Amino acid sequence: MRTFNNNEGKPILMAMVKAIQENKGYLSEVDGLIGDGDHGMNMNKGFTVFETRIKDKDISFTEGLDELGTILLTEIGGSMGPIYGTILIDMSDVGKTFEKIGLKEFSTMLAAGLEGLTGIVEAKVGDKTLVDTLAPAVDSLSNAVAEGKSFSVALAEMKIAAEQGKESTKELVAKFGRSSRLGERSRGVIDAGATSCCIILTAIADAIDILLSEKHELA
Amino acid sequence: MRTFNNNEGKPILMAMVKAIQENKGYLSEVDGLIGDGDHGMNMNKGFTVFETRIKDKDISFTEGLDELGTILLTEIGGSMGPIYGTILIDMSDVGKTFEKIGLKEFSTMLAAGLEGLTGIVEAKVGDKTLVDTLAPAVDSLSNAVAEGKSFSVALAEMKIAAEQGKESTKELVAKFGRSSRLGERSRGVIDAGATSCCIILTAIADAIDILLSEKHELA
Amino acid sequence: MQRILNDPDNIVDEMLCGFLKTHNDIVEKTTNSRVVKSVEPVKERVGVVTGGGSGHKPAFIGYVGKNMCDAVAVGEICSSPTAVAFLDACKAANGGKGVACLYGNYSGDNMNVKMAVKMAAKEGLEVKTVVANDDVASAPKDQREKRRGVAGEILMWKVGGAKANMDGSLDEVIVAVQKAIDNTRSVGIGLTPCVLPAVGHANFEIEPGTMEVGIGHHGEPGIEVCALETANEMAKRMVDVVLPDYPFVAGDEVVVLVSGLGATPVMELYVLYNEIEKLISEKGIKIHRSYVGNYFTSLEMMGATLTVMKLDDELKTLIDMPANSVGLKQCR
Amino acid sequence: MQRILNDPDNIVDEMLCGFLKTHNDIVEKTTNSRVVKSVEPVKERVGVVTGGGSGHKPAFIGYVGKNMCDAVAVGEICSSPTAVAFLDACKAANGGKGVACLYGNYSGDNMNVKMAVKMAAKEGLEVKTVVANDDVASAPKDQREKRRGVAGEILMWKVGGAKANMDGSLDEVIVAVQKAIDNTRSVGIGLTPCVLPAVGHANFEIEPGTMEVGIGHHGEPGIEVCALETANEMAKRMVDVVLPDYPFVAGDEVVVLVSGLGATPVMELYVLYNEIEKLISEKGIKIHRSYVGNYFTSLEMMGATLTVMKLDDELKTLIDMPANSVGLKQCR
Ligand SMILES: Nc1ncnc2c1ncn2[C@@H]1O[C@H](COP(=O)(O)OP(=O)(O)O)[C@@H](O)[C@H]1O
Ligand SMILES: Nc1ncnc2c1ncn2[C@@H]1O[C@H](COP(=O)(O)OP(=O)(O)O)[C@@H](O)[C@H]1O
Ligand SMILES: [Mg+2]
Ligand SMILES: [Mg+2]
Ligand SMILES: [Mg+2]
Ligand SMILES: [Mg+2]
Repeated sequence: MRTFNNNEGKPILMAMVKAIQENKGYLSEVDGLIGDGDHGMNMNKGFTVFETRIKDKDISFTEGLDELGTILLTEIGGSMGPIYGTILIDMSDVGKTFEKIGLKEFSTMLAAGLEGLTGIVEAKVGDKTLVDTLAPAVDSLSNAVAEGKSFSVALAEMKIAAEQGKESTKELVAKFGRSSRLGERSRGVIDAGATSCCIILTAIADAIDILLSEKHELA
Repeated sequence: MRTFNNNEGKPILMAMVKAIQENKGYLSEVDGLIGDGDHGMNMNKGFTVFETRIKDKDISFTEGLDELGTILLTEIGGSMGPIYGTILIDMSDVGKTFEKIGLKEFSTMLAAGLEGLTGIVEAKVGDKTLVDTLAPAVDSLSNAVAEGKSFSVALAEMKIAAEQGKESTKELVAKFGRSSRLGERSRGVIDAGATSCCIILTAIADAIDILLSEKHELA
Repeated sequence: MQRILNDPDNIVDEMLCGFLKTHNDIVEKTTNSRVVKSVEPVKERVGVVTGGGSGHKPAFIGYVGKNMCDAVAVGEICSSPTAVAFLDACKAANGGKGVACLYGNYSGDNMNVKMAVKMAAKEGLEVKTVVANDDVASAPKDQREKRRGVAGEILMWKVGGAKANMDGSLDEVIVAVQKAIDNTRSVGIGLTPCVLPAVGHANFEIEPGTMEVGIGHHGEPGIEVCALETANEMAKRMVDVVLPDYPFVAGDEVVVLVSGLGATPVMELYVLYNEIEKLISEKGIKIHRSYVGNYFTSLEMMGATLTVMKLDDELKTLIDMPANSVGLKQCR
Repeated sequence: MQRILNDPDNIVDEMLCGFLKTHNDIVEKTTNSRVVKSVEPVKERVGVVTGGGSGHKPAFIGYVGKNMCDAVAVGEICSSPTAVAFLDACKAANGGKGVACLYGNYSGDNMNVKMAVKMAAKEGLEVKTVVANDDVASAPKDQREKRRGVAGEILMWKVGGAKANMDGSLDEVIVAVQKAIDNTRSVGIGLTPCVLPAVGHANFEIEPGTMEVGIGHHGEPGIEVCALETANEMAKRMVDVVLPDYPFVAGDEVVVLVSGLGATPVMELYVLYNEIEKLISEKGIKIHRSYVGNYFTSLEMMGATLTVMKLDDELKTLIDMPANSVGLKQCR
């Protein structure tokens, strides 16, 4: 199939939660090198609250994105609250009218998330933040749309773009956030936010892929 | 000779200072095991102030004892101020009329020091304090007087008595001072005050002995 | 980790409960569990608000009280409060004349405050902000807008609280506070790192025998790592960073604040201040008032910060006004 | 040693200089460089004096001020002040109605105070003493006269200063203070040792993962060494030591003081107090007032002490009276 039903998208949300929970320690470790070492903790806290809230609920993909974003924004705070809160809520805002989500819809949603983010942070590609992961992922999706690729292929390419974007932060000097105070000392390690963003996008892509192939089998 | 001239006794004072300075670290170490680790420091501070004050001064043995005692009492404080201050000042009070100091005079002086001390502390022999060094030293001297021993022999015996007294504190449980809070945990190490007292008495004995033999050679 | 903790995830909530129980003569809770307000009745005047991550006791919550801040938003350890907490703090402090939100320059706080200001505007509440950037070490002078806020924030709150209590308008409060922070410079020296309870190990190192000059309140490094110095040498180094940056010059009257980072014995802060006072006075600068103590800490870090603020007549009046918060009490 | 020091032998003098410069609105020097007095003019009333070793900031010097102690004798680190210093402090506080010297039960202090009292008597100055022995862990109840004085001393000074300022006679001050300390019990838990600057290394160990229950303010060990507990377990342990000893029972009104030992983040003290408050309240004991903070420290030790004092009407009035010292400020 080339789409999945928005109201059957809960597995994607659960996969996002699981990915963050599994990488809690790793993300804090990465943040510890040039930040304050709490990124995994901050993310895990928000995602776990979300898990508890939706566990026994019937919830669509976009409803879930809104709920998760709102939890991050209103209950977690820090830098991640506004950043991921804005991305997720804006993805949901654009996507909530979609009954079925295909490549084009998903591409629009993620682009809206990135656009929302640029409304609250000044970071651009190359500033060693999660923008370095998110922006190439968005580009990769819209290219795929333009080139008429399948949703599955587009997701696979998006994962590669996100991964490359994340890896690119290693050689960069941080321009925003705590690690920006380190100047040259921030070079040589990947950025924590870029890493969590890559983990989340990968989890989303893999979970969508499963939904698409399940539909396919049934079809 | 069987006596030395009180007003030629400055070398004894200098020997006391040197002994404390050389054992500063050791005394703090001993105090560190069951006290607060500052005994060598406290003693060294007072004795070094004394050294500076008398360095270029013509001073008798008993004047020096009074000066040192007064410095400890009025400038150092702690436990050592009143304890050694009282011992030294009371030794001086009894001794300051003596022109020549022989065994009998010295014995009287040290006994006065011990008596003064018992006026301000309740500790008895066996309570793991410097009384365990001082009391046997005083006894040894008065026995020597009774038995008509020479000053030199008496001093040698006093050193042994002081040393044994100090060593006896090892098996005791502290009854006064900081280490008394440890109860049974204070057993197995020697007492800091008993150690400094032994060091001081030994230095005094050795220095007197030199004075006596110098006199002898000259005589 | 030799620490007094239950579940590290609940530490902020438990701390808040304990704080509210102890200081119920000064602060009280609000409907938002991460917002605390002064027990002083809200008057028809400008409200003064701050907020920030936890772990800096007595900051931030300890600077709520009479003639200081009216309400505070409380974040996780080393993490900005939420936008909603900032918003609710503004509402709690609202006496109908607008609210001044005075906070430190960190990206989380910047984003959350910005959102809170927008949300407040939607609800018809005018919130204006001043962001503290007193930490000289964190960026060159020509990029002062990038500098962190550190212990200078305390003087900023003191000025803001006093000005609001003299019935300054929102603009007057903002202008006075902006002047206060523009007149303020700080620098920190870190001697040991700190451990976030939920992390369990230090995530940066300060080699024994070295010190980190220009350290931030979360352990962010600064100008340089150098060999551990004597108190007098540290004093000179700090004074030499702070004075020329403003610059403070002969004839100036200043407030000096020396804060410990948490675990340095307070005795040593006085030793440090003793030399700082000498060096500043020697320059012909008059110290009008000084504060020495643990005013802005980073959990159990060792080290200290120096903050100097230049006074004019207005700031002097505001700084000298009595205040009664947990962290800063000026009686009578 | 990651500390802020010059010559460790001068640390007390330098600290005193810095302290006097900072707090010249509260304290001033005297002719004895180891005696500091309140700037409040000496009135025709009972003088209140204390003294002790340094390294316990804000104790002892931080408790001199309005309605607190009138003068203080300052010792070396962990070492009693001299008899002469105690004497001079008594003289500085003398307003012609006698002096109350309120100190802690340590052998050095006992000897020096005893001598000072005699010297004062010779000069025609009547000095009476109360010695604090609130530390439950330091001796069994039937040997209460052997117990150390710890953070309970702060409440004793508060009561003494207030009573003297209500024009109590020397005997009335002594009776009120003795009642205060008789009504007070404390216990401490140590989590890390401290290093005397002149010694340069810790002279006792607390194994990580263990804690020392009943620790003294110089690291003197106490009841037992046990495995590190959660904050709630520590609270229970402390309450279970302190409450039965007096005993404090349902219906009692008390003051509770939780003090850090120096390096424990203050946040954690509130977490601890949060549970202590719960346990005490559950027993039907009413907490009239509480203090949480670094009130009586041991250099950079980690850990905390709990102090509980039973109130009657007189003590309540005295404890509630405003005070203005560096370590304890009760405004208005
Ligand atoms: N101003 C900013 N713009 C863009 N990204 C930012 C900014 N500030 C922080 N980040 C991102 O946030 C990440 C750190 O997140 P986290 O550790 O949770 O927050 P904090 O820095 O408050 O401890 C950084 O790795 C970076 O990707
Ligand atoms: N009450 C006392 N009676 C007799 N001796 C005492 C008493 N208190 C302390 N001492 C002696 O003092 C010694 C410790 O001295 P020192 O370390 O200088 O003082 P402090 O205990 O104040 O640190 C002990 O080893 C003991 O011999
Ligand atoms: Mg972080
Ligand atoms: Mg000692
Ligand atoms: Mg953080
Ligand atoms: Mg000592």
